Amino acid sequence: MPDAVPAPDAAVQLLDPSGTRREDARWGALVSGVGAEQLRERYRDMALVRRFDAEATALQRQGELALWASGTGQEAAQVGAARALAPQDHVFPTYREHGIAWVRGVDPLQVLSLYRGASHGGWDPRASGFHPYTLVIGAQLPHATGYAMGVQRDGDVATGDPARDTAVLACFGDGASSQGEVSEALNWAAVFRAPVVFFCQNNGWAISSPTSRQFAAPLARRAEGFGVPGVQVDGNDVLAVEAVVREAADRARSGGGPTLVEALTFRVAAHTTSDDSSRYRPREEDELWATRDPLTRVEAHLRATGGADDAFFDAVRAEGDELGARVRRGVREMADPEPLSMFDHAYAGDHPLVAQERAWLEGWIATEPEEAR
Amino acid sequence: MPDAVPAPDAAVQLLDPSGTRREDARWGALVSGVGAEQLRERYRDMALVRRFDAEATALQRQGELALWASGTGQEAAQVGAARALAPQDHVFPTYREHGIAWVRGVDPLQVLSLYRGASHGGWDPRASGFHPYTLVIGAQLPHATGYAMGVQRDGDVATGDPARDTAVLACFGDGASSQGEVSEALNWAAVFRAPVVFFCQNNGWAISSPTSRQFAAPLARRAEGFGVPGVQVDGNDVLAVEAVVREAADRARSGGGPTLVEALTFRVAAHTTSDDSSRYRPREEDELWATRDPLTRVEAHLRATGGADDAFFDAVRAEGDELGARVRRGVREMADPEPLSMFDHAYAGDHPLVAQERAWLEGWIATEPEEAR
Amino acid sequence: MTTTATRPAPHAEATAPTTLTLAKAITAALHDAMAADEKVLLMGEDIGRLGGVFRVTDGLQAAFGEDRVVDTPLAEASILGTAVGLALRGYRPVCEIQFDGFVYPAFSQIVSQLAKMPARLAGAGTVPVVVRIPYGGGIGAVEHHSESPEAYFAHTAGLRVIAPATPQDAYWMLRQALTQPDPVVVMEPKRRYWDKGAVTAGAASLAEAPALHSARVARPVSAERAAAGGAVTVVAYGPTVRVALDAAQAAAEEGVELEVVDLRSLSPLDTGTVVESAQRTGRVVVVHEAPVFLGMGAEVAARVTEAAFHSLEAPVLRVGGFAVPYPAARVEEHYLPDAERLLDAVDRVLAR
Amino acid sequence: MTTTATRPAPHAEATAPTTLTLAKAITAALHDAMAADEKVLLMGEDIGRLGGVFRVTDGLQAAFGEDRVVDTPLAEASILGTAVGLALRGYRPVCEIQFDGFVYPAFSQIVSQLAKMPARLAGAGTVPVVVRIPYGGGIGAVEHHSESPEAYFAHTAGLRVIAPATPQDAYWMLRQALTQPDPVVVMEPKRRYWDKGAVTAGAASLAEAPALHSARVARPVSAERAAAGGAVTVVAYGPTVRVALDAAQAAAEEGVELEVVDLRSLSPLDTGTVVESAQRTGRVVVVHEAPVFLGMGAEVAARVTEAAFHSLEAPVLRVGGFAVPYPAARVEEHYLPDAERLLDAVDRVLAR
Ligand SMILES: Cc1ncc(C[n+]2csc(CCOP(=O)(O)OP(=O)(O)O)c2C)c(N)n1
Ligand SMILES: Cc1ncc(C[n+]2csc(CCOP(=O)(O)OP(=O)(O)O)c2C)c(N)n1
Ligand SMILES: [Mg+2]
Ligand SMILES: [Mg+2]
Repeated sequence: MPDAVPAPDAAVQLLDPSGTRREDARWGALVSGVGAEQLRERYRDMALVRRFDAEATALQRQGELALWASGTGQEAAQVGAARALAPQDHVFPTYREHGIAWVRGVDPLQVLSLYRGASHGGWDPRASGFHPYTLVIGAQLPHATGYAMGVQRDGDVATGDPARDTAVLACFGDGASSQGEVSEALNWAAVFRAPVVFFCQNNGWAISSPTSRQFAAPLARRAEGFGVPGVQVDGNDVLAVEAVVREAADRARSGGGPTLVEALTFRVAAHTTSDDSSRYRPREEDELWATRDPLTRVEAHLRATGGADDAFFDAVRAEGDELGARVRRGVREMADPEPLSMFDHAYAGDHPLVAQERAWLEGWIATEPEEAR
Repeated sequence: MPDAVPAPDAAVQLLDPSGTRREDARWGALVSGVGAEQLRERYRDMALVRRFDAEATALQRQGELALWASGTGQEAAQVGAARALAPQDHVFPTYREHGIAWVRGVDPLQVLSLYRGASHGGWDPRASGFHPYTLVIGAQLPHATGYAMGVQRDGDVATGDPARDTAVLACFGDGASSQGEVSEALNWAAVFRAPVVFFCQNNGWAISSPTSRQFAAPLARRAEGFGVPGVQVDGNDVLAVEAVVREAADRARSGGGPTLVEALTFRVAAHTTSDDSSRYRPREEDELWATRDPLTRVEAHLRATGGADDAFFDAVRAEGDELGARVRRGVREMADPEPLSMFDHAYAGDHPLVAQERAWLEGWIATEPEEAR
Repeated sequence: MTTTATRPAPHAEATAPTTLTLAKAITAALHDAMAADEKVLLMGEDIGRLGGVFRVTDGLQAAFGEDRVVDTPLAEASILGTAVGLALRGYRPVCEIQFDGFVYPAFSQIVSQLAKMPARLAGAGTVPVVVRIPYGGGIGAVEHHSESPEAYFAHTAGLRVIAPATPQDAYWMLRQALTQPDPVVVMEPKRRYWDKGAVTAGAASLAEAPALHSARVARPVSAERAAAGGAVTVVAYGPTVRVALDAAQAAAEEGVELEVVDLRSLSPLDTGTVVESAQRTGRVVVVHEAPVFLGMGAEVAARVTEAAFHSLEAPVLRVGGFAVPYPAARVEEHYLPDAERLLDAVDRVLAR
Repeated sequence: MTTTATRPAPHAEATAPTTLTLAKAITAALHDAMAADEKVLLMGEDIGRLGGVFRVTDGLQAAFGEDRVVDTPLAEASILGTAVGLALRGYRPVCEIQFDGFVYPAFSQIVSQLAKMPARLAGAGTVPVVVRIPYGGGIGAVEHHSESPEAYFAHTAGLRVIAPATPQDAYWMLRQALTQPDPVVVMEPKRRYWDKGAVTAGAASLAEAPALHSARVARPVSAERAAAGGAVTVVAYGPTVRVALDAAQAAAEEGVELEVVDLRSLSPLDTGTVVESAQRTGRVVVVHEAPVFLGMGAEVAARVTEAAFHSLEAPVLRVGGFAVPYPAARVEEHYLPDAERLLDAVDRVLAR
């Protein structure tokens, strides 16, 4: 049986865990535009996203959120992928894509409203190109492929206009790869040459199940079996991820069809705040991955190359604290939805039964004794 | 895009369309026990199955069957695969596996009762190891994998006892490969190393859709992407199919896990008697495949090598006529099921509502005016 | 998708009534909707070159090209899933499910995605996907080709579910469905595909069409006749409307008047029309092919009884399929409710 | 599967009543069934090392080994599909679906394979698969974790559907399900997982257990009290049994007696127990969390009305979820029927 979880260094890597930039003619060229300034931006994204994540975890512990699915450890994969996209590109995320949401400009409070139990999402994908979080594992992949088929029909592929040609990023996890819909979506995209980048964050675990329970061969090879190029990338290397996703997105936009990118990364926290990873995950694994942190290596690189100094890192930290405070305040002040809002968007058109039930609840709330509300 | 439908000669082939036996150290050894006598048996199987199929088609035209899904052209794939199995092995078929049913000893009339609309199958898989025809595309593949997991739990793998070690043959079509459940089943079998032979009869078409609409890379490569060995075989070469399936079944039985065998063959008739393939299939394709007939090459080989003479072929033809007559008579005499039988097996245990509805229908039938019945 | 679809000439929709089969009325509706709205596209297995196993999409790929009439891979989950994605991109996909029994692989996409996406988007988008399902029995088919899964969809919040029974309704309702902002499941009574009827087509005719979600009194009973007693309301939809009308004719010969209500829409349900009829006749029988247990009849019975309790002379009776998997075709006539069985329930509700 | 599972020592099943949560009663039932029948095995996501997200299978992998408590790949269709295959090989798989909203990928396997396989086999085999689904709302969860899909299964011929409401019933009914020759869907009221109750376990206790498909009068009203008028039958199951009992207590303080019937089994339905109660009280309210439209309440209302029409003083009323996707948790209390809403319906049925 081939090794399904190779060490990330065997995959495409441009910045090793010590922060040393590796020479790589093919992949390096794709991020030639990422100099010190751009690397600082990516560091800042990752640091803020991590700070946001820590705040969300704290808010959950304080009872302000119903649940939190931490993305800590996956910042490079998410920020790298998001930075490879063009404004007109679209993303179909799982429930853990906080870093991509951040780069696409989705209000963090909107993400938290979902985990607070105050909404099912509700941000506008038409504004951000970032679609709703999907909680049913794998279900968003056919959406991504279908969306990409729409892009093809709109003629927004292979025009050569970089502001027009459009790629779709389809996010999923290692666990999700076992769902039939994921294979189906990959296959459809191959058959129709749809402009999709299948982006798997293989973080080693699906709740308590290690990847050995999900597949017996690397996902990159699975892609090839469907006629789709597959690439394994060090998911904790923001530069490498950006390079690999950029190539894939370029291929999609220019009419070359889908690609699968498998980013090897690690879910540092438990699955969610409801989970306890000590029940199933060996400590050594946490320790090993601590040495592969996605932020540390960028910091080391920036410091070593003079790309950033204490002042920069202090500023980012301060900005993070500000973000944390804003998020904390925002969640604490977040109004509960109006009860009647549950009827608002079930149907866009008229629906007599919904109208009748809405009227009933409206009356009920109005007449209910105060304390029952 | 790789060629998804290669010519069968590029695949494993032991008997070419002209009937010439090809030297092949690896695959030939697996059918070293198939001498003239055995080849005559296989010819006879194929000829009788084809005769049966023609009779069924005629019976459908005469209104005796509701529908018929012809297997003509796929006899070598089916007989070859079935001949590679041991008595204790199990088969999970589609709705077109008449040749395998035949070799496993399922009463042909039972198969026809399904297509007559007189049953949903009803043969005993415990006797034949041949499970019910499955009409929902792909749904039988997880059954096969699950069954194989049961075989593992029974300890009937890798004991070294040829009468005990058990393989499961999971049949599907090229169209079925697009169903998520098919990928799931392949993946599960890989993860659990279950003793399954995934046997795809790629007959070029899924109703009106050519294989180019189902996949962008050969299925054998798809298998490898799941960590499963994949082999393409000339599906119209009964010897090659037997060899390839034998190797795969041996691997399964000895604990080596699953294999995918893609048999390249051709659906000579329309999809079913309800279909009209002239609406979508170029005539040239029919003509090309007529030159690759699975029976012709065995007959040519047997004649050329002195393995059989006119007397043999006449005898088989006579036997076929007899089978045809038996089948025709059997179908014409086939009693309709008792109306109340619809209640018999819905539940194995007691069910008050079913009992009540059964009693109602019993009374209704008894009191209904004669002509309404 | 480099091939440009042949765009049909600007299409003057027909308006004079023509006689069409129910299947061809759907073809016409799809054709006219595609001509009127370039965002409409069709997806399904064998719908292109073959024109679908019932030939409902016959000629449409030739007219509108392969990008708008898409022969898909054999995977229902993805037919629905990609349709959701296409809808999010601004398209109006019409998905054909080949037979009722093959919709279940797509069930998760329908129930958890299509039906819930609008609530998830909370106004920031819609998913106006239409799902066409040829359904019901009586065509002598093999397993999975004769089922009536409408209750699964009608119970699912977020979907609209309709079931036309006549060629005219098939045309109108499908065209109306294709202007809805919400997902619509169309239950097509496959054994009525070959029934013929007058169809007024074209945009102008839509102005005459009743509202999508209204029921229709397919055979009325006069107020006097109802007041005189001995009349019964029969509620049917899809394939059983014909059964109800046949029964009504037979009953009339015996002096019993049946007011036949064709529901047309299963969700939302036009309770008003049924209740109004029930209040006049005092007796109701519902008939459908799906198993009675938790079938549409349960909802009709519960809702009508709640609204018209004091007008009812007898409990609402239900006639339908049994609590067993759809049987082999050779006995399906004993499974399916026919006019005789419906009349038996009419007798019971009249206490005759 | 070369590892041999640690076989637990021959197991003397406990018989003395103990206090258990509903979740732990299920654990005990699974444990005892696995000890009693080596063909029983468990399959699901995260059920092994983790013991399931609700810890229902906690300790069972340690006790019975990885071959009998199988952490599966993340694919519900295959959990059910392989279970069908295992059942055909003579095993008794118990499939855990992690949350209600994740059962739909398996819907085709459940509806077209599990439910229909026995009819297809026509006696030549059975598929005794048990499907456990933690269901219902009220736990403050995110989307898809609070749904009530029981009507889909109850409408499906070929399945048995049960919904225990108490720890004792959870134990008994699961053990009984594990001796059934037919597939059984177990709807587990997840927000009652932590409710405690006395449980008599062990093989001997099963002799005392009521029949699997019988309803239970959870709170009776005396014949005299019922005859005096002003009593109402409340039909509940799963999570709403507690709601009904709370309402009954509140009503009693106002002089209204509620006879609470806990259905326990949704299919087949013990109509007799409900009808008998309805005949005594003349008034019935059904309460469940699923949307009212085509929910279990519709069947109960239709069936009870048919059987007890002339005993009913008022139409059967239904209290349940609305015709919208399950809302965000912060407003779920307004979606879920509570004692107040139930009492409002009680008032209406009493015309108060
Ligand atoms: C269809 C479905 N089944 C089960 C679940 C429960 N569940 C939520 S997350 C998860 C694991 C997902 O693992 P993976 O795809 O690797 O993503 P990760 O959580 O690691 O980001 C499971 C089983 C679900 N959400 N949807
Ligand atoms: C889930 C499902 N969808 C659609 C169908 C209708 N259908 C029956 S056979 C068939 C084509 C199958 O093609 P393939 O798998 O290549 O098998 P073949 O008929 O060529 O033997 C289709 C679409 C079905 N039976 N089940
Ligand atoms: Mg993961
Ligand atoms: Mg085929």
